[in-house]
Amino acid sequence: MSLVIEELSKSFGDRLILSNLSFTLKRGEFVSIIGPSGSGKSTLFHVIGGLLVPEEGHITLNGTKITGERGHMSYMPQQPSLFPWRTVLQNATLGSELSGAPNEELAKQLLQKANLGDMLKAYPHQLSGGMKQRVAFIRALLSPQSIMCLDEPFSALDSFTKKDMQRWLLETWEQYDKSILFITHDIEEALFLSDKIIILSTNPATIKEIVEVPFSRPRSNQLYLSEEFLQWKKKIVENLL
Amino acid sequence: MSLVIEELSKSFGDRLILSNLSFTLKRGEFVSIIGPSGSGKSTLFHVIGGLLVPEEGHITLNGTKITGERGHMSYMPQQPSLFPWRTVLQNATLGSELSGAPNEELAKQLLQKANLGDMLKAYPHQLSGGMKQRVAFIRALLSPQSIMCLDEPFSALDSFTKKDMQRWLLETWEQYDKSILFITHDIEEALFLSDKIIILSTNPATIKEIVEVPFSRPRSNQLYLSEEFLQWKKKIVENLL
Amino acid sequence: MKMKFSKIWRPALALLLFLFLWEGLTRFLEIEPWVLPAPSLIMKEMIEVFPSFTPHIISTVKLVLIGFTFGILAGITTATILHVFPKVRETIMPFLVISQNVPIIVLAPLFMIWFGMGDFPKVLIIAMTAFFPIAIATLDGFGQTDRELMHYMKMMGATRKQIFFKLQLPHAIPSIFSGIKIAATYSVMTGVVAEWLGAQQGIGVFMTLSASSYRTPRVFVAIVVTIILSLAFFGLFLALEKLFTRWNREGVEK
Amino acid sequence: MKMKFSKIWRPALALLLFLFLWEGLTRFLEIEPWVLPAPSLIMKEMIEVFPSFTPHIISTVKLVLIGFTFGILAGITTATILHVFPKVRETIMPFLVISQNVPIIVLAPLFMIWFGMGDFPKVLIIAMTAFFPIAIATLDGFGQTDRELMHYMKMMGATRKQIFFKLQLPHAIPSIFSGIKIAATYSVMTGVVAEWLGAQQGIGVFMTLSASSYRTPRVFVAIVVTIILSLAFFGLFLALEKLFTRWNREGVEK
Amino acid sequence: QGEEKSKDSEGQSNSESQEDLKKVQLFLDWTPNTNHSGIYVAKDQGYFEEEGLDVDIMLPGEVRTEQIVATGKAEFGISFQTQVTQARAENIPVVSIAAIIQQNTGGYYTPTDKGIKTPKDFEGRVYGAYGSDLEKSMLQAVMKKEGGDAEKVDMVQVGNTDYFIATKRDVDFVNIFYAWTGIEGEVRGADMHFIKTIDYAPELNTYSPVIITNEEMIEQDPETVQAFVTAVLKGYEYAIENPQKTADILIAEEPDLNPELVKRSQEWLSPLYQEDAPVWGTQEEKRWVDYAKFMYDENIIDVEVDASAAFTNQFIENAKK
Ligand SMILES: Nc1ncnc2c1ncn2[C@@H]1O[C@H](COP(=O)(O)OP(=O)(O)OP(=O)(O)O)[C@@H](O)[C@H]1O
Ligand SMILES: Nc1ncnc2c1ncn2[C@@H]1O[C@H](COP(=O)(O)OP(=O)(O)OP(=O)(O)O)[C@@H](O)[C@H]1O
Ligand SMILES: [Mg+2]
Ligand SMILES: [Mg+2]
Repeated sequence: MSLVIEELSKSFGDRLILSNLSFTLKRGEFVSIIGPSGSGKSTLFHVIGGLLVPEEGHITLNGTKITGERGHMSYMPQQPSLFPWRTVLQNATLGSELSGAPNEELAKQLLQKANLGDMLKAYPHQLSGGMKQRVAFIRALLSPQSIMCLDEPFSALDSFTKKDMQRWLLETWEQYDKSILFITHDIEEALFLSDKIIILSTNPATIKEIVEVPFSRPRSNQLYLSEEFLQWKKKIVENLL
Repeated sequence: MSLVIEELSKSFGDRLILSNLSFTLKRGEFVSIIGPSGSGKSTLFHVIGGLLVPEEGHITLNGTKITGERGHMSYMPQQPSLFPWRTVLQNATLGSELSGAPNEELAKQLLQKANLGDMLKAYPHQLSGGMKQRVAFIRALLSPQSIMCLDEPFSALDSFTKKDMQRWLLETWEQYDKSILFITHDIEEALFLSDKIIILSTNPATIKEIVEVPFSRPRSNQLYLSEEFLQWKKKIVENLL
Repeated sequence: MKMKFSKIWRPALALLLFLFLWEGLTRFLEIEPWVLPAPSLIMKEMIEVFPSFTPHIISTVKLVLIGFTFGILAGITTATILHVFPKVRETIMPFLVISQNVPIIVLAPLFMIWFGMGDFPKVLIIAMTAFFPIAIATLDGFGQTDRELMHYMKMMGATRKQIFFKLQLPHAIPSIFSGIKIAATYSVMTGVVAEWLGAQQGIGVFMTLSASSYRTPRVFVAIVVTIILSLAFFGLFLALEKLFTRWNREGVEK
Repeated sequence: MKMKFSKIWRPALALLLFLFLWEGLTRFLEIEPWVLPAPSLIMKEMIEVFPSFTPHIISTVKLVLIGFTFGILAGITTATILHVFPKVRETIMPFLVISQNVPIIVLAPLFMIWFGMGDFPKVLIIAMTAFFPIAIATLDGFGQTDRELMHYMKMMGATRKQIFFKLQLPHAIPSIFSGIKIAATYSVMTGVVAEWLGAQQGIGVFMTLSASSYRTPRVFVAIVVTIILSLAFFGLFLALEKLFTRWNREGVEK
Repeated sequence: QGEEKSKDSEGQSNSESQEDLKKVQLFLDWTPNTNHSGIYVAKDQGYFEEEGLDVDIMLPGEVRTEQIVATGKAEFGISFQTQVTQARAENIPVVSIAAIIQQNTGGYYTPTDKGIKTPKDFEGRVYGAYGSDLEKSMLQAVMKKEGGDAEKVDMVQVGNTDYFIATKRDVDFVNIFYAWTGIEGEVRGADMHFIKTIDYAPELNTYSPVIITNEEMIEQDPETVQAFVTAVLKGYEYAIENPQKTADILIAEEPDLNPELVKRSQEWLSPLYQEDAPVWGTQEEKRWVDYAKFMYDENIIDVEVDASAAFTNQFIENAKK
């Protein structure tokens, strides 16, 4: 189960957005992607997911080329993209429905855990911004694919809810042996969660650096306060500049 | 120029969302609101902005009751809510257009500053998430009202872009003598920017505490590293729990 | 119930006023009944002919129901096919427009020559006129699917069928109903007109018979019944639309 | 230009095939020209009558253009008024449906009494038939405005006028065009039919005259011209729609 | 072919249908009126049944009866000499097998207060046409006698509208059949003036209406045609004898017609069915020839029609044997 990205390039019209990106997501790995706003992170996801076809380069999953193929990953888009005519519960099960195996019970449990137990029958327009994001997150969690692409999944959440969700994501990741690609703007979040951080430049996006995160798992909240953590954070901030 | 909120309550159906909220936004003040996801922050904005009518309580602007009246504040919604058939530039000037005085030159300048100079003629669907947010932010900045309500304006931005925008918001705020209500999930951001932080509880939202931020202005980036800052941050985190 | 009443009284009042004015005008200007009969006269005539008129009504209603059902099915199906196969759309679209532009009156003899004298050609005509607005509106509805939702579906590897049934179809529902409402308005009248092309029973037959023996009040009875049926039809689909787009109104409106 | 061609060749080919089949069938089955004339015969007839037919065409086109313009204006205006004043909507809606259900053939004599024999009653009929699909589709378009955008406008204190012109109207444009396309399809035919109710010139007049002297090929010439005009009309509004919703296609499609 | 037909018309057959009866369809020219009385009588009195026929009477709507009959979709139809001539000129193989009325009762109808007394007064007026190439020539023929010029008449198509309403405003005069519309005017007490066509243009004295069938029927199935004509002939003879009862039959068969109109129209029309003809339905070749010539001369038809093929008296003659 490994995803190999090789020398990927993608333009919109004349504008080159992604330039010659290569990296690997190994089985069970948790890789974060950070980079300036507008650099091309979401576009990278769209290429990996097969929504866009790259001008150059390949994507290989377990040795098979899947460039331009869809459906190999579970996906959480940057905008929640909930279906307005579906209830919260129906939205949460949509991803698994597409693969033919919706599990309503599990969905209810997860929604309960995400403090959305009262809202199972509510429609998206009755939710707060953070609530929508949580539903979209659960929808991605429930999708059966073993690779997950999460595009800023927690940007609309307060720090406590975010912590909950992070913990929970890690649990799911370990329990179901998933591999995760994770876009975030929050460097601490990236450091806390991932095995590897890919730092993108902008205009066009190239890989500036791939940082291997050395912290052992499981990671506790104490990590945030450790000197090493701050050191790494500084390093990444410098790298981003 | 002072906005007084008195004993505001608002329910959706049977669910009480806002319960008995009272606070004041003085002229030239910068007040942040933090609280759990789904607590009712955006709803509070909707009530203040007149979109929703509270079951109880009043909103007073400079001594005049404006409960349920619209148009007294400039507003940046939590979702960018750009108009898909308008270009970036046309979207940016929309707020000022509604008040009859669009200033295209100024809009162009601000967009340039926000790294959107190339995208003036692009349509929203060609923008990245963070770019959309910046356009919505500029739209709010350009609206002439002297009170600004910003609902998580920087949640989709990377730390550098965010810093830029914050600096810039402060400049505008000082220069044009605006008063700002600012929803955020980022405690550091709230501390760094505001004069006062209102901490909301949830289910229903009541005011847990109003924290007066003691830091003098102008504030430099060094502040983040100061012991005092960390102390205050801790205090707020505890308060939120 | 109370809400229902509050919705009804306004048009009811307007209708009453309208009838009142009409009655007054015909009396005041002493308009001959064979030019424009007064509502009271139409009413009287209606009560009188009702027993013998009923079978005509039933016959037309049956025709319209069958034809319209086929029209809806054909409209949505065609739109679906044209949507799913853009090349077919390009190829067929002009023919669709053409099909709507051969005047019924001209088609009628050909239809009768091809399909004989039974209900079939009439049902076909009703279905054909209903089908087009539904197809166009549905097609436009399919074309306006939310971009972000579409991206999600594609990224998740949804099949075309899934994209269609889970996204495009529900998203197009308001448009579909828009088309159906337009078509429903015409369908009863089309039925009546279709009966002119050779029928033994129906509102259209009743109307021609009355017209050619210069019984204007009876012609108006037929018109009134046509209108009532059309309103009922329109109302039916309005109610169905409300039912199908309930999610849009749930919760507190802002 | 190349793209244009790639869009055209498919229906053109289909049309050719269709004509070919038709020609073949009429020859093979030896169908009499008065039952179904062969395309070649229609073509021949067309060339022959063209000089004398042209004034009829011009007359109809003029009628349709005027009537349709009024229809669009009336449709959008009505939808706007009904949208802005929900109470008026409740009151008027049944009357709109009614107005679409009085068969033209029945209205005709009344129209003639009220408005005389000039162009006015014909223009009115074209406008009336065009107006309804446009009004319904537009109204539905207004009703589907994006909730978030609406909230923004309201929060910013936008006036009803601003909300209408800056949000609801542009948002309804695809729906408006949906209605216009439906109406455009019928408008030429309606014009032709309207001419039956009192005209000295026009495709409708030409058609009845030809039909009554059993010159089926000429009737088909009239039909073909009606169809070509309708297609041109439909195409015109399709192009306008593309123009008005250009933003939707800018940039790279996913 | 007749077998196929009977299948087509299944489901709309009358209740009295019996297995051994041959089903045929008759297409009317217009809505049922007193022109059709003999047919309704034949149906009501069982004359058709006696001849082994089960006749479905169909309303034509906007369909051209001649084409329907010519294609064999219906065996019989009601038409007019003018139409039959024109149809045959276009190679539509219909044949007139009986004349319903010997005379053309048509003419021009105008409100008295319009001041139109004779065809000459048509000049400068507006004529409400029903939509046929013929109308101008007919006008010319009628006006010619007094030296009028049809070019000076404004023609406006009014189609199938209510003529009384049409003449209320812009239209000054229209063309009608007196037996129905004229009588309606009498019933209403409308103040109208009628100018009978054949008073001014005897060459326009066509058989209107006539009963038609197609050439193939006559060739392949003359028995059915004969049976039909025989029954219809009995029907019209009854109608000539019993105007009152005939009116009652028609009213009973088509209850949506205005009874008073039917009664008075029947009264007026009954004597005209046969007039001086030896047998009801007989047609003279000379009138067919003359009229075909008139149409050809007026450029209404492009070919000379063989008038003798357009009608036949053979079935009427056989019926009387
Ligand atoms: N239109 C509505 N109908 C019913 N309930 C609503 C509606 N809008 C919001 N709510 C409810 O009100 C509560 C507060 O929502 P609100 O959007 O104000 O939260 P918030 O504090 O802004 O959260 P977040 O930080 O996630 O944006 C939520 O529980 C939400 O479900
Ligand atoms: N459909 C499109 N057409 C043209 N340009 C596009 C399109 N989609 C994205 N872009 C451009 O591609 C660039 C990268 O966009 P992308 O959404 O990948 O950024 P991102 O890294 O996800 O940013 P953010 O953090 O703000 O979400 C942007 O400059 C954007 O304007
Ligand atoms: Mg992005
Ligand atoms: Mg919110």
